[in-house]
Amino acid sequence: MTTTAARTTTYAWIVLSAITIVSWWLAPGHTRGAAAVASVPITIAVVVLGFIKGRMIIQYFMEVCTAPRWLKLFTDAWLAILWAGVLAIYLF
Amino acid sequence: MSSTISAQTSPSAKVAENGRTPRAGKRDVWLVFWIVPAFYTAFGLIFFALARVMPPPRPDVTTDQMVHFFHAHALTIKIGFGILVLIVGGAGIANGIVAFHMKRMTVGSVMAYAYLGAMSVGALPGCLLVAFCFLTAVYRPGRDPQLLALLYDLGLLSYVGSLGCFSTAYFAFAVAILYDKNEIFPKWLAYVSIWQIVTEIMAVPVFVSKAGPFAWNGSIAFWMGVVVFGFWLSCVIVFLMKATELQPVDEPPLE
Amino acid sequence: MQILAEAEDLPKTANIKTQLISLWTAPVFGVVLLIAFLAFPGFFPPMSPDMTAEQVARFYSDHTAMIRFSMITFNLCGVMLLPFFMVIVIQMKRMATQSHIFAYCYLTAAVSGATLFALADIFYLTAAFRPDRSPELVMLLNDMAWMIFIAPVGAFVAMNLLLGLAVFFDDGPNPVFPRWVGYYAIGTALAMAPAAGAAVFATGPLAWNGVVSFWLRNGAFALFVVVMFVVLRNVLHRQAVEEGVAR
Amino acid sequence: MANAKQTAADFDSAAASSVTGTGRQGTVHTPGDGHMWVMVLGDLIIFGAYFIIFMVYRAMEPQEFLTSQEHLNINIGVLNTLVLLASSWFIARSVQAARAGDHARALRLTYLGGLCGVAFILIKAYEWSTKIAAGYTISSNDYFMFYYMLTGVHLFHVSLGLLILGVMVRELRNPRRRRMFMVESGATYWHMVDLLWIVIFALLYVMR
Repeated sequence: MTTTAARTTTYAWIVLSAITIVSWWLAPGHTRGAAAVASVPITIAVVVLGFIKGRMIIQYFMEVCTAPRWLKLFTDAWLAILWAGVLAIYLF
Repeated sequence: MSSTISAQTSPSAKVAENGRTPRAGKRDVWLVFWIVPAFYTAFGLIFFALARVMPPPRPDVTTDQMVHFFHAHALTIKIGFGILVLIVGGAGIANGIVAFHMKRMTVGSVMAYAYLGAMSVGALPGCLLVAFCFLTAVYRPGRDPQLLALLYDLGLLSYVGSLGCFSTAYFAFAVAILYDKNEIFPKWLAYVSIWQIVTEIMAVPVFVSKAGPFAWNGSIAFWMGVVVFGFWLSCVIVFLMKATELQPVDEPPLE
Repeated sequence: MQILAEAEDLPKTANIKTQLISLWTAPVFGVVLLIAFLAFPGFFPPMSPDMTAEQVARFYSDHTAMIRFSMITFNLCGVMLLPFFMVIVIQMKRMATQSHIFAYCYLTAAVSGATLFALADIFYLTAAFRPDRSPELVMLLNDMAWMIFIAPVGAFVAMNLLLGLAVFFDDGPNPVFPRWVGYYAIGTALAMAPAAGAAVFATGPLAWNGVVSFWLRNGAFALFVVVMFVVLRNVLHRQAVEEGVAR
Repeated sequence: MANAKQTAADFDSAAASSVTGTGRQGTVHTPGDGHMWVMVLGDLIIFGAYFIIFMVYRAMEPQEFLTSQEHLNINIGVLNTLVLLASSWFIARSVQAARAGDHARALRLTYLGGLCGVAFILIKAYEWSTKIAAGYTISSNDYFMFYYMLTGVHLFHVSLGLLILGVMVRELRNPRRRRMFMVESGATYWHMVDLLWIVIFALLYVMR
């Protein structure tokens, strides 16, 4: 049963897991010894990756990519406002 | 709504068919219904404008500031909670009409009783105790500041921190709606009740935290809870109205 | 219990299902409450009424975290047992040879009992909220908490007497509960009743930390929940079979 | 009254269209029923507000939050994210299998998804117990209060999700039911649990 839909889901899962592993070395948790310092580039990367991951879950797992327009708009708006808000508060 | 399935056991339904029992009618239900929004409006006015419980005074203040709070608001506390202890029966009416419509569901009575019971439990620690504490505090303003501070803590912790009774009621409400086939309330109202449980859990730290978002006046523990409760309550009132509208006039009285 | 396929969507099936859900909240939250009980630092042994104000205040400042954990858990989950008692109400209403009067009295008594417990819980938590307040006041809150928690057993006594009476009045050919449940309920009422003595006595088995007032009272209550869970499971199964809902 | 019926019908139209079954490539289709979407979208808004409030408090004392954050074990965080992503993948595939009529496979995949959910709870419990043993409790500071409350409420959602997966299992096992909209609703909820965790993971564990 390897329909296109199934393949897309699996690719989405692989990409999501890969991003998660990438975030592993972004995190401050394993910089023992040296105190973690705030880092704007890393935070921006985290926000962008978080946005991408969230959008992939919504589009491919929740199947919003084939859903009516209002649902697409709502979920995208939620993602955009959340992550833009997070970044804005972080920067100011 | 002829599709409404009689939620009752057969004997009383048969009696009703034979016309020996007079029909319940709906005037009584409407009368009770209109008390609900009226009561909650008064409730909101009392807690926001008069008693100064909303927004709650800060937990991280000195005993002197607590004393000052009681002195500054003694008059409005007396008026507000004086009215509250008179009209608090409205809460019983609000719970009663919800339980009434829950009993019209096709799910038996157990969840209706659990809702009724849990909400009744909430009436004392979750609503009235703060009134008693504040009224007692302003009754003799010259009391030892330490005692006033105790009443302040006890009142506000009981008001913001009575979590389990309401969670139980929301749980019963949600389960009943999800199993109901009469569609007395829409299914999503059950999910909205689950948000209510979430906000109750989020209020757990009020017993630990004295400042910040999780204190008893905090943005998460208090304000998010108030907003979600306001939304839930508005939905419940609207759908109580719908349920009353859709209730067949000839529906036999409940057992 | 196996619900019959053809009965899946009937109201009488939903009636059984909602009762089953209410029934099963008892073991789920029972375990949670047991953990909360074991976690409270003042139950093993129960705090003595003899403690001085300073000792009480020190107890609250030394064990603040565990007191809060235990009492917050009781706060969130204590009333979750109420649906379980409502199943008893529903079953009492099924008794054929009597009016529903015992059932409704049982309902209101159960609500009173739960209210008192919720109230006592708030007093413990208020005492632990600022353990640094004057020791006299911490002791006042502690006394209120223990007094409200242990002494007012009237609601439970009334509930169990009502249940016992209902079982004895249910003397038709097809009683809901087996007859021994009536004796057991009365026995539970008798076991809990002496705890009212905690309102007066400060020492001995009747004080709130005494063998009778604390261990017999709470033990009888816990055992009652366990026993009634098993009884109600069987009763519900029989109801489901009789109504053609389950096999 | 007719009006009410009409909106109710609109609301369930998604449900009705999804009963018909397979092959919706390129067609517009709302997965699950509207009621579940009310839950999911509302929950997203509520959690969105929690996340924004978290950021506001983080901005007030960034250094304290950052040093507290260092005490979390990133390995466990990543592991938990992977477990939850895998469970979401199982559930997504389960929906596709159910749509294709392969209910046995859908059932197996749902069990696997649920198993991952249980694993998530166990890992989380282990993480909490190590943190508490190390002396970081809810009253340590604002960061840990957020940590315990956000992950705690998320855990509540995971347990609720396990119950909902149980409903999905019952639906798939019973040949007389197998209503697609029920399966899709359950899946939608479960993916929301995943989505919320992704945000919690980014905010509590990774960002600097």
